[in-house]
Amino acid sequence: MADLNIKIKNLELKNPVLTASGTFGYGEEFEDFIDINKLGGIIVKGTTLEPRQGNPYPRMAETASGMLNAVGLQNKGVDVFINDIYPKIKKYNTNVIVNVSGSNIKEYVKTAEKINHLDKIPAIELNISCPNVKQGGMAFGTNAKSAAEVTKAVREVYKKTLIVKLSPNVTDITEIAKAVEAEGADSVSLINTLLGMAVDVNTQRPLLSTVTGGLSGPCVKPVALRMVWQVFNAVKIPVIGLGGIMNANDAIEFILAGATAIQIGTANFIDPQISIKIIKGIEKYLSERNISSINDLIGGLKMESA
Amino acid sequence: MADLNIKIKNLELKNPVLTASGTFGYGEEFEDFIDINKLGGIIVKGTTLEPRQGNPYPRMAETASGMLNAVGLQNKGVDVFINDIYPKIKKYNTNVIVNVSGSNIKEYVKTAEKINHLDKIPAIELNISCPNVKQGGMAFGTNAKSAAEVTKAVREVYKKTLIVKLSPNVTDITEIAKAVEAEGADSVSLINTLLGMAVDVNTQRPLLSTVTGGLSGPCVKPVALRMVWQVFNAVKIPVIGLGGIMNANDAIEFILAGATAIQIGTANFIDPQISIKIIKGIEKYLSERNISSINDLIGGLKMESA
Amino acid sequence: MTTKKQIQDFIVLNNKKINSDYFELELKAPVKLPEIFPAQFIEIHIENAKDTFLRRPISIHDIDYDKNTITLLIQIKGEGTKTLSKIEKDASLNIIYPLGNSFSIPDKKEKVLLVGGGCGSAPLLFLAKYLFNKNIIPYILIGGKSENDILKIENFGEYGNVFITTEDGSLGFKGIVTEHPLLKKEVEKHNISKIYTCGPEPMMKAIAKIANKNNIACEASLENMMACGIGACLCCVVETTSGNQRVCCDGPVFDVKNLKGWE
Amino acid sequence: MTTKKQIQDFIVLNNKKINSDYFELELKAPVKLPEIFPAQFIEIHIENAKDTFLRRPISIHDIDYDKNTITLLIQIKGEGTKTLSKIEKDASLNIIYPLGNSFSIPDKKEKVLLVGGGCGSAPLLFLAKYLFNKNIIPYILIGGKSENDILKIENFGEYGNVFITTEDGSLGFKGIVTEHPLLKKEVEKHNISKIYTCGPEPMMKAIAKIANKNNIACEASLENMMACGIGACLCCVVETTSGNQRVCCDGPVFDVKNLKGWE
Ligand SMILES: Cc1cc2nc3c(=O)[nH]c(=O)nc-3n(C[C@H](O)[C@H](O)[C@H](O)COP(=O)(O)OP(=O)(O)OC[C@H]3O[C@@H](n4cnc5c(N)ncnc54)[C@H](O)[C@@H]3O)c2cc1C
Ligand SMILES: Cc1cc2nc3c(=O)[nH]c(=O)nc-3n(C[C@H](O)[C@H](O)[C@H](O)COP(=O)(O)OP(=O)(O)OC[C@H]3O[C@@H](n4cnc5c(N)ncnc54)[C@H](O)[C@@H]3O)c2cc1C
Ligand SMILES: Cc1cc2nc3c(=O)[nH]c(=O)nc-3n(C[C@H](O)[C@H](O)[C@H](O)COP(=O)(O)O)c2cc1C
Ligand SMILES: Cc1cc2nc3c(=O)[nH]c(=O)nc-3n(C[C@H](O)[C@H](O)[C@H](O)COP(=O)(O)O)c2cc1C
Ligand code: FES
Ligand code: FES
Repeated sequence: MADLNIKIKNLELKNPVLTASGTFGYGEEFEDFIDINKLGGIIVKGTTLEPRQGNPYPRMAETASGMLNAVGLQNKGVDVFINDIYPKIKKYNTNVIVNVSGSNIKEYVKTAEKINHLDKIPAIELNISCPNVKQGGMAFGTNAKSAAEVTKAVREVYKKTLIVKLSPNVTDITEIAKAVEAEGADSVSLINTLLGMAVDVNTQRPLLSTVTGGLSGPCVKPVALRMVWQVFNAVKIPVIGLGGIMNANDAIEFILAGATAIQIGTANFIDPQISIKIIKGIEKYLSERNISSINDLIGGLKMESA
Repeated sequence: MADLNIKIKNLELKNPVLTASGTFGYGEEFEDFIDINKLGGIIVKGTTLEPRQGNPYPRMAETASGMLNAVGLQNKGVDVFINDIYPKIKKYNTNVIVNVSGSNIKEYVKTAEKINHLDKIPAIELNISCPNVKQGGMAFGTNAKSAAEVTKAVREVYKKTLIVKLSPNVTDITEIAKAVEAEGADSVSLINTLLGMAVDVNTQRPLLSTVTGGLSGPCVKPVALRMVWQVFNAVKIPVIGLGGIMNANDAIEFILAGATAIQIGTANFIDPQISIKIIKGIEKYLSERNISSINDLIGGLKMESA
Repeated sequence: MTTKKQIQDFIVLNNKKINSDYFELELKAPVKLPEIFPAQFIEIHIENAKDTFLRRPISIHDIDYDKNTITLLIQIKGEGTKTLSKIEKDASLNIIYPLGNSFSIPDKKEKVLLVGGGCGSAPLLFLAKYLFNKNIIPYILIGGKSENDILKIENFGEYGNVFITTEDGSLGFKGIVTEHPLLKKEVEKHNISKIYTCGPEPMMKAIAKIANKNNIACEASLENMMACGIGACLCCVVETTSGNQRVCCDGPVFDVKNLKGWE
Repeated sequence: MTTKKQIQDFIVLNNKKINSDYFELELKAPVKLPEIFPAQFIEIHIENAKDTFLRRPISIHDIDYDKNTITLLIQIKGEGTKTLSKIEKDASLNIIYPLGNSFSIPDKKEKVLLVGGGCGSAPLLFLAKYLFNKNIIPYILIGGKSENDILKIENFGEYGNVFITTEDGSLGFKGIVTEHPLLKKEVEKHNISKIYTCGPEPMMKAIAKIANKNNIACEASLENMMACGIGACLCCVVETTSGNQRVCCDGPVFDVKNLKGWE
């Protein structure tokens, strides 16, 4: 059987399949459907220093092969996470990674610092790309300088594996990737959602309370894949790819384009068992081609003409 | 019956429905299916100073609710356009608009200058957003300074209505829109295609000869709509909206978000009669709501909460 | 409810057209059904329906433990429900179930009123039957725009005392539910100790207002745009006195006293 | 061909499974069919097929002017063709037709050879019939991986002299078409003045090589990724001696001498 183990700095994954922040709750919501321990890891909902109520309803609209969300980082804050949620989920025999967000650098740093003390959290994913909050979030991720600043500040306090999650809403994503790499990010994950909008022609109102929201699902896959390939060719740290992955073939496209690991987001809503199916599908793909390790596939896109 | 007439600077359209460059040939290809004269206008394929062969095959890949293309501005050059094509299409009793592209400012200017002399071409659309050419194209459209420069240079020689077509592959599209407005653009059209990519997992090769290509179709609509709304709120000149419009409701979403006119692109491939159907659909929408003129709908998105 | 959630392919046993807008699907479960409670719902995956990317939430309208089937009562709204309305016998449908909490069941001596409209009848008929089986005979007030929206009246009739309103007067009392004399007579006389409601939000809010004014307990089963249906995405929230709560798993049933803007 | 292109809903008269990979659709036109020529194709809109956004180009395999029907021979490749394979009688299919140029028709005294593989048989059977009706009896060489890919041999037999190759030897000569003795015997002896080919590109290229070497005219019907099918998008180009040309309207048939990389 093919070897699916990969490593991202000190983070060891039994397979390259993670679940994306905001789409998998705290894992518990999926316990009825799959064995969480079989995943490479789970990335829990965006966590901030203080509790947040998120945006008003309506927060979701369906689009062609995708959806818009305007959840806006609703979460109970890092302290509740540490005291109430962490004790319940630290039992998982897989990597539990916390997605960290903030309105300013101080908030990012304080939150990361608190999580740094949690034994069973081997990594954080710095969310500098949330399009659904007024302050911070995407503002950090669409500017190389501020992306570098927040990464640098968090790097000083956070000692374990630091993943920075990039926004696709930029002219040149390689510039941002290189900036956070230079400040000590161990890995970059991409993409977060594309900023989009939808209108109800009957009411003549926006379908989201916030007018614009984050677009995800298969509709964004071509853009995500392109960015993963660009970033893979621009940085030395491992790239984690996501955006519209619905099946094993999609995952393999990302791995061929340069992703060391991949995340499953919106697909979890369509099929709560999809993450496990994708692990099996990747295994099958490798076996059928006698590829002994997933590592041999990463960035393996053949570029010479046929 | 509702009044569908709109005006963009000196350009008068009998209705707000145009066909998008590169998706409607020179109109002739659709003559078997519709009466071209019923359209608000047609925008012909990207035209350059010299003839271009475009990119190698394969140039197209299907994606979820969309497609990638890597045509790369294949065209016979502006002189052949003027001598061979223009005489055939100037008969149309509608606005024939030429989409102009170039590798450098000089080429844009020379091409625009030549087209300025054509009586029956009331406007050009400056394509500073083609993702499928190595030089020029999108490079101009992803930077406010160069977008301004090329607009300024063309404005000096081009006396009729000047539309500038913007690229969505940018951090802040309002910045580019404002820059070209400041240099005398009479209108902006958006969006051109999003840069995307697709991989064949069987051959492990990119599906396009150029690796990356332009994404279009309903998958991009949420992004396009958001950008139209942002630009509408940022500039005073009329905005022309496009990106994934497949039916009249989609068109109305763009108009509500601020588009004075809209363009039909990829939808022409699915249904060569769609442009006419959309005109009828808009008419019906207005009639049913007793809206006497399309102008009353432009930017009419209701923002107060219900 | 702490019933384990399942994902399974159900088989279509019957697809019955009620009228041009509504139809009923009877689906056979592949395994023994767990106990299901009124207001719980399922998430259906509708394959090959245009523009239908996400699953669709539909209430459980009836359940037959002997036949091992559930029945759904569905209104055709868009592409998803239109495609479902054409599904043929023996086709299979992928379903996640059972989801959500349920109406609370009163004790025997209480007099309760069910108020519904349109496809709000779906969970209410299940509730009426459930109450009836517990020897509680509810008042049932069903409203709609016209006759077409008044569904399964005979069935409701088996389980309680039915009152009907239509806006166009084509059936029953002419007007909207809140204008029906029953509300005046029974509610305001405090004969009713609890109201259950499901239907369009403005209707439910109006009912809640009457209940609050008369100090009657009131539970509403809400709808919302749902992406996951299992509590993971936080898309489907409603504002409550204890913050934003998820309609899909903290609801769909809420005590209206806890809903902000429902005072 | 300057036949006016049309867009219409055709009705499925018959959907016949040939084997696990191939099926045949007979479609009735809503208006009198115009004259259609071998190698012309249609663009089908496949509704409600997963991941099938664009139309699908399919060659016209047969035409019956009396019944006013066209027949398609289709190989199941992905979601689009899979969905088509399940389409039921009386369903309607939206179709743009007729598209593309056609094979050139030789004069009576010529001896011609048709070489096809897999669904390349689709336009070739139409061509064979067309030639037969003009009193030209072609040689026909059909190749495939195995028996399963050798389609409609009896029909081909009605119109010409049929030779078969399969890579696994399950039917006819064991090997690939270019190894078949017929090519040596007839082609290299210059008994054949023209070859028509349709099938996988490597096969067609190999045939073109043999034709070029022996100075025999050769026409190939190409495939390409198509978005519009009507010459508007420039997606489907092939490199020719006179620049990039569109397979959908300058082709699908090209003289192989004009194709770059086919020397
Ligand atoms: C808990 C719950 C129980 C429901 N029970 C029933 C029922 O028993 N019978 C019934 O007919 N309907 C029920 N609905 C409503 C039903 O889910 C929608 O009518 C259906 O999703 C519409 O899908 P569509 O593709 O036909 O229409 P679309 O074109 O997608 O939408 C039409 C309208 O339906 C609403 N809608 C669409 N998707 C959703 C969604 N995911 N969640 C909520 N609303 C949506 C929107 O307001 C939209 O404007 C229920 C909804 C919820 C949340
Ligand atoms: C002029 C022409 C005539 C054709 N005639 C026939 C015929 O008579 N019978 C037949 O079985 N097939 C024919 N084909 C091929 C047929 O179009 C494809 O097999 C079909 O589009 C696959 O669609 P799908 O959704 O099943 O598979 P997909 O999953 O979309 O694709 C499977 C493979 O088919 C090819 N393909 C997909 N879409 C297109 C497209 N738009 N154009 C060209 N290739 C594509 C790709 O290489 C892809 O890898 C013809 C193609 C062309 C261009
Ligand atoms: C409902 C929803 C909530 C999300 N919340 C977060 C979040 O809290 N933090 C974050 O970094 N990304 C969040 N995302 C983005 C996803 O993690 C992912 O980057 C994006 O959805 C693209 O992947 P997909 O197409 O596979 O869903 C959210 C996405 C969705 C759909
Ligand atoms: C095949 C193809 C060719 C195109 N060629 C051009 C072009 O020459 N010039 C241009 O400005 N845009 C070109 N475009 C972009 C379209 O005009 C349009 O901006 C884009 O497709 C988004 O709209 P849509 O989603 O409605 O197709 C092309 C698009 C396609 C699909
Ligand atoms: S729909 Fe996802 S939390 Fe309710
Ligand atoms: S498919 Fe569009 S030009 Fe051929």
